[in-house]
Amino acid sequence: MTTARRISGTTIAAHAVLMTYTVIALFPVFVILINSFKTRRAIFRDPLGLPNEETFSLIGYQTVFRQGDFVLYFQNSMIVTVVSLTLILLFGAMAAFALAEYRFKGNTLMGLYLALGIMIPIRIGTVAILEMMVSTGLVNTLVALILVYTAQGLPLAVFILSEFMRGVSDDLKNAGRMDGLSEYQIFWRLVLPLVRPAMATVAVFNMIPIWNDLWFPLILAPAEEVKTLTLGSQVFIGQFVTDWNAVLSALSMAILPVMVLYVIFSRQLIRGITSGAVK
Amino acid sequence: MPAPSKPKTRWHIAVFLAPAVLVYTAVMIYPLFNTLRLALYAEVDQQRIWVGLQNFQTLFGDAIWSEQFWNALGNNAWFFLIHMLVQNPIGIALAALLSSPRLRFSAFYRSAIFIPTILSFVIVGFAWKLILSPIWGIAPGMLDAIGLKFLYQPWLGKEEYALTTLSLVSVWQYVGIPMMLIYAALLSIPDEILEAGECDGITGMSAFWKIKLPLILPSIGIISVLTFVANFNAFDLIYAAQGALAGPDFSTDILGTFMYRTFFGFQLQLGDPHMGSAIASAMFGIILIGVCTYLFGIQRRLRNYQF
Amino acid sequence: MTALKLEGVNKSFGPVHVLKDINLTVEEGEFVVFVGPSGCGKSTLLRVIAGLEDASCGTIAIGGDVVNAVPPAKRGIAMVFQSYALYPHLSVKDNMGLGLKQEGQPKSVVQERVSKAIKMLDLDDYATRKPAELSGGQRQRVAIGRAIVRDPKLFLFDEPLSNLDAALRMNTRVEIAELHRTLSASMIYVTHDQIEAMTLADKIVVLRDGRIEQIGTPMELYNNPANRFVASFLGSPSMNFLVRSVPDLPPGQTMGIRPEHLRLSDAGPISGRVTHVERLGGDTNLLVRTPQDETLTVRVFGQDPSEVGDVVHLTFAPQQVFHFNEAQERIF
Amino acid sequence: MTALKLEGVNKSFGPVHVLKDINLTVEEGEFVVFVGPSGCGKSTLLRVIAGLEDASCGTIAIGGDVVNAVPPAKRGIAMVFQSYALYPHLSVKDNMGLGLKQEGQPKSVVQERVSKAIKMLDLDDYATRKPAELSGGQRQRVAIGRAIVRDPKLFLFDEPLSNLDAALRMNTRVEIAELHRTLSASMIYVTHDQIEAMTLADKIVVLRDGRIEQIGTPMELYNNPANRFVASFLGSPSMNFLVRSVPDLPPGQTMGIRPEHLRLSDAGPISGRVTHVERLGGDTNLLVRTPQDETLTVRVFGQDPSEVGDVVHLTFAPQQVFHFNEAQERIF
Amino acid sequence: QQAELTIESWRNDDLAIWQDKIIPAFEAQHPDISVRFTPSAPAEYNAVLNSKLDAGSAGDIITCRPFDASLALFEAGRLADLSDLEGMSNFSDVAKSGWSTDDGSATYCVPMASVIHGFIYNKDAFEEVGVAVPQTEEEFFAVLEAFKEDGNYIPMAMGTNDQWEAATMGYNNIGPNYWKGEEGRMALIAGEQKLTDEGWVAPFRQLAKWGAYLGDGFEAQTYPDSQNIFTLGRAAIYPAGSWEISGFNALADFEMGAFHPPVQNAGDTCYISDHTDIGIGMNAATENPEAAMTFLNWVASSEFSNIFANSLPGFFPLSKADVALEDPLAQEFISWRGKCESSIRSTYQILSRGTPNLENETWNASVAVIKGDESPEDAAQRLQDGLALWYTPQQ
Ligand SMILES: Nc1ncnc2c1ncn2[C@@H]1O[C@H](COP(=O)(O)OP(=O)(O)OP(=O)(O)O)[C@@H](O)[C@H]1O
Ligand SMILES: Nc1ncnc2c1ncn2[C@@H]1O[C@H](COP(=O)(O)OP(=O)(O)OP(=O)(O)O)[C@@H](O)[C@H]1O
Ligand SMILES: [Mg+2]
Ligand SMILES: [Mg+2]
Repeated sequence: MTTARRISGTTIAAHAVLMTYTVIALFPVFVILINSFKTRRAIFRDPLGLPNEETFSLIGYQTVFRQGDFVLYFQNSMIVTVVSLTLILLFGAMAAFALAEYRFKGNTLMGLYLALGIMIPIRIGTVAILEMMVSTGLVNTLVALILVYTAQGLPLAVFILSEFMRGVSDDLKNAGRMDGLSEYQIFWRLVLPLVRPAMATVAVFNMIPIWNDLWFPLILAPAEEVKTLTLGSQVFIGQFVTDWNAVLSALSMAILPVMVLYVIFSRQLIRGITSGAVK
Repeated sequence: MPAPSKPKTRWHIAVFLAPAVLVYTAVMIYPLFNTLRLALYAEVDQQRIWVGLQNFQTLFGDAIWSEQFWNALGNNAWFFLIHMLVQNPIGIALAALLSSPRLRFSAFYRSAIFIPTILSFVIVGFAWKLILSPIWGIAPGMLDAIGLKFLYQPWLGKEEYALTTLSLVSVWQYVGIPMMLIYAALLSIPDEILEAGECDGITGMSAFWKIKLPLILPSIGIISVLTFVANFNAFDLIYAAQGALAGPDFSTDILGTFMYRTFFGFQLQLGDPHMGSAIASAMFGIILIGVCTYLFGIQRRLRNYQF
Repeated sequence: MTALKLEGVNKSFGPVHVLKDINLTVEEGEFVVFVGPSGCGKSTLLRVIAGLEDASCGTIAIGGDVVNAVPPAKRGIAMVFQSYALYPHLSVKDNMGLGLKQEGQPKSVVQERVSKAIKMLDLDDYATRKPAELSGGQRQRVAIGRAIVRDPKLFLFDEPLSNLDAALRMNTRVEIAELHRTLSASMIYVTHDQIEAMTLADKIVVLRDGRIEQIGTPMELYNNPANRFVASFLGSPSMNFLVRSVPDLPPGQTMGIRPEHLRLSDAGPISGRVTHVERLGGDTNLLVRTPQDETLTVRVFGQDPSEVGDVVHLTFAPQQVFHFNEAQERIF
Repeated sequence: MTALKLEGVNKSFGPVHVLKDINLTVEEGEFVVFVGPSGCGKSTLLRVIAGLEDASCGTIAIGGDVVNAVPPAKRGIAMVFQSYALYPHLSVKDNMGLGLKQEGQPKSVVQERVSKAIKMLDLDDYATRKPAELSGGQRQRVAIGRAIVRDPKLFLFDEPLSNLDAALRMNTRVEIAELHRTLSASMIYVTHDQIEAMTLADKIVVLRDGRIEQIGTPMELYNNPANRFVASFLGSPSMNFLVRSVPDLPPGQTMGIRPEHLRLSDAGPISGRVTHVERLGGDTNLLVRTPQDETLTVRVFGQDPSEVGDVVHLTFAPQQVFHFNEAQERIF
Repeated sequence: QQAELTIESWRNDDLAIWQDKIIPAFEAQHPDISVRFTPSAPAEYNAVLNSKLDAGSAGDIITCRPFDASLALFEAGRLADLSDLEGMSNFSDVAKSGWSTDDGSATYCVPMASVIHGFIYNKDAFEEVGVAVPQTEEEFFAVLEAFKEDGNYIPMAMGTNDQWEAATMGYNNIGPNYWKGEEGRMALIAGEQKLTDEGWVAPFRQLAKWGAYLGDGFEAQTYPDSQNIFTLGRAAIYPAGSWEISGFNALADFEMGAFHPPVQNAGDTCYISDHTDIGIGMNAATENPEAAMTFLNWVASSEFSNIFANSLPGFFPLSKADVALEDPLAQEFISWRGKCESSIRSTYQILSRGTPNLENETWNASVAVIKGDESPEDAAQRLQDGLALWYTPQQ
């Protein structure tokens, strides 16, 4: 029957646009994936061709697993990413809570101070950081990486989380105080669960640069036992000769875990958005 | 007898702030400012000597340095402009489409469009170089298929196109972020306001222009300033695709690559932490000015609406 | 001419059948109020009329034309939302004018109609303010103004006063009544508040569970409720229903009597102990518990000296009593 | 013993002086209601009592002990918030039990007191639900339950009913009154709604601008307001104030008379034309405009046949009239 | 007691060779020393190494870039002076020049390998089109023209996207023939020649003609693209460095040959770039100086040269000891040492110490000339002006 709110035409158009963009977004990823299953010859002969009997090859994956301990690298990357994210979220949320909840002298100043970090590339502080890690004996430990990433992630985390925390009802926190919750418990048991969507946002923003970083693993933790996946994949990029099969395979495998993390966080994110918890 | 209640020391504030402030100060601020300090020194005969602002004088006064600096700054501005003009509008448009009610598969679209954002620069650089390469035929072939072969150019290799091309690749990679943020902002617009618009005859495009867009302006503002900061700190993509010399002929050189090259050295060029720090300080200044302009000039005009 | 005619309107959200066979006529210039418990479908019905939702079946005719396929803006209606739904980024003037501009009216016409509405609603001093800078009552008036300028055949109000505090609610209620008189437009008004319903309506529609229970003038419904539901829904404090405390009541029947129709006297057919006294200044509500363990509310005009614990006797006029059968239908 | 004693309490937020020299005593078991216009400092005062804000100066004694330096949870009070402030991620049971657990009560005690409160508030079926799955009224009861289980010396309510709809508000009001009787605890209750104030309070505190205007029982305030502000604030519809329409009124004076004290008669000192009639079933409000262009509300018990346009004459008993001087103080 | 040595290197490519061949051979002789080879990403090597040295976390053994990069480290006291190392006597002064102070008084890295420039070609393609290996510039362009006409092969596989190929495999590959190798290079350093002199402009003139024979869209063609094009058999000639040999051997399934840069006229002396490229030195702050010395002495030995040269054909040992090469292509390259005069890349010693950096500028200029964006004369003038800005002998 005829309807007053005719939407079918626009809906089709919307799907068409979104579909087109989705193809644009996924096409390069698709190119990488299919080529990781082909011989080098086939990659460059016909980069768009799907692997077939003739061109199918797992040589890249074989090389990756032969060359270096990829399970270990993977584990290192995972530890660094997850622990850094946890610390960023925890420390960031704590600081954001202090800034959002309490009025104290220097509140604004502290907020600005914590924001400075997003404006300077941390790379230039490399030597000082490395010196510090050397003197504390943290070089070639995952702790060094975790500390750097945590520091690097904090400014944005504090910025985003404090915005959200201002939105948590004062009454709720006061109800907690009446119930005898300490300020720490209010933070931990009331506020944190309520800003989960914001935490997910922060996690998504920080996860990617950490997972993909090459620089700090190279400088702070190049040893075999603490190599990250990205650094491990560098083995295949030589000065003159690059093993494209292996690079593509390693990188394809490196996409998976971030995808999984993203899916986990984005569910929180979207749930938060759609339940109206986000303003 | 009015008893003034004694002010309590609120230790918990310190406890809440301490971990973040300590880690951040020790691992970020201290090294950064320790390094920026180098901008005021120079190395002469293996000796570090205080030269005041002389490095800056060199950077802005010496033709060789200043030419590179302004070139990088100009490229950076263009890089930023493309993001503002392409990435953010596309992000907004996609978010607007995604937020239309009762749209099916929206979760799929959302995730798919976000995927490039989680890829590493190595992948992005490789994939796009492969696609755009004149040799392997993906882009020329596809243009050929729709009869537009004559439009094909070796984009990454031509001075006039390379920067724009890389900016667009970066847009492709990051469009998910404005999309997500705008999507959240759009969802928080109450249905009733849109329905009021519907009763007023404001539907479809005009609903977007007249109601939704003004209401998400604050979010757009935040995204713009985040884009600004990210763009003026950008480095990796250009470096991954064009190397530290940001070719062809420095046409893709931005402040990040210029700073990197100067600070850490490149090929036969030795690293000069002092000049490098001077460039980094200049970048810091530019970003600070941009952010302050936003905070004090623009943001106060963007009203945050309570629904 | 009828302003609105609904015939056999049904609405389902997926499996949930929300509106069930709604038939309703609103005459030109009539003020119709929808009341009913929360979730009974009042808002949904209003939105179907406005065109914000499509009816699953049935016809909707506004001013004689079937409008099922007409978009909201073209139906000649205007709607005032519970949350006001003002455009937060536009000034009062622009909030009111946006719909007209969208229609393509010339600037002068927009200007003129908006100023007229602003004057009518006494908003002159606020014309250039944004909604955030207005008080609740003023926002309310802007929302009404936005409806007025469109000069609709039919106004739709969805609980427009529920966000206002008591004092403001009273004032605005009177203003809306006056507006109705001035504009002599047809209005449909949804409310929870039965005082609003009683004071504003030419005709009240009582809904329950997506179905129309009764339609009539306020006094008809008050004095002649068709069933126990309607009887209990209108009147505050609400009607007393007695089963055990009344002698000679046939089994299965319930007797209903309004609190203000019970009178304290030295002796009477019903007696009980006062368990609670509400002194409102202008009148007094006594809660009385009968020996049969039923609670009655008695409303006394003025200030009554009764105290908790007093034993009281109650009389009533037989013609003020309602009787309901087991199916809760009114018998007499 | 006094439940609460405030002496010389002041509160400033930076330069804003919000509470000004508040002195107040609440007796054991008393139900005290704070009323006053929005922004007058009611919530702030409540929060100072609860310990959520520190008083700038003055002493607060609860149950005889000065508690200025005691944290909220140790003051022996419980607070119910306007927004209920339930913990969204905890079930009803856990919402109620959290405070007790926090105190370190053994599990069995927590269990027992929570079940008792759940039974008392009729929440048995919802004990394991989360707040989001409850209706407004149910949430309200959970919030009260959370207060009850702590067995406080003093309950604080900050507009606990303002988020409920009219019908629910009425029911819950009665429930709170009953609760007060059952628990015989002291309660302080903030409201905008003067019906709530009148029906619940043993003692009403009228605040204006951070200052106490008058303290007294509802009927004291209703019958003996200290000034025009208090007089107009209590009573619904509110008191009529006349200057020009009353013959022989000395200049500068205002006469106040409550709507229910005006009677329609064939002749009377005041006459006017009916401009609006509100028929509420149980009673009828007439708005009457005098030739001197003042509007009066007349409240008639029962259903009155007057129509808009009728000319009516009004009489009143002289002892029911209030007089106010230019400073708005009551003269007699 | 066991000493452990860590080697810093940019040679990711060699990881397997070090792990499987070189290190076991060393450890067999020195069971008390264990060695780890830890290469980092080539492009980041200088930055990473400098940071690590500054902070004190670098390995014991450091692979040395030639000339200024290592000289700076030595002057800053990061690299130990190895002048007195026994094994140093195995190297000629020319070989040591890459890692000695300007006055030659101190040497701080053991020369490890040099690379030779030239052209690798597809023998099958040459047969198919029926052309012979060019000896002179004229023949060289005739061959290119023949391939262009034939159309089945891209005449020459090179791109300008990564910039360095244009300078390294272009300018510095063909240049020595024009500036007469060491003679011209030393004259330039001494300030007796200028970059605008004919010998230095002529290579640009030749490069300017290359553009026409590179593949479509060579502007966006990367170095790996060029490698792939050639090894997939789509191109005929590849301007090369000898380091390509082992990679190409693995990838190409056609026969390859090599020729040195063609001379201007038949019979002219040929000059080749035989560039000292890899050295190896000792971190001055190492905790195991003895073990490190032991290792470096071994690197200076002929045993190492043999293993290294045969595992990595194309990286030619610099020691005086004779090394037998098995790879035919590598043999071809190294045979030029006998026929032609060797030289090193012109920009590497001394001339790239200031700003603007002559090496970087040469990359840029070579690309511009190949693309036709700049005339050879203008490019040369630009380089000369830049050099004169800071290099006193040229002022
Ligand atoms: N979009 C929808 N999808 C599914 N069910 C809906 C939708 N909108 C409303 N409903 C359901 O329809 C019923 C009627 O809702 P409606 O909003 O019309 O009630 P109402 O009478 O306006 O209630 P209230 O007085 O609380 O505003 C409710 O049970 C509600 O859950
Ligand atoms: N944290 C604060 N900082 C500054 N001013 C405040 C703060 N809290 C309240 N005020 C001010 O104190 C005054 C009293 O506020 P309060 O909330 O006590 O009013 P209220 O009587 O509860 O009003 P309402 O009836 O609207 O709830 C207001 O003018 C308010 O603006
Ligand atoms: Mg509704
Ligand atoms: Mg309040």
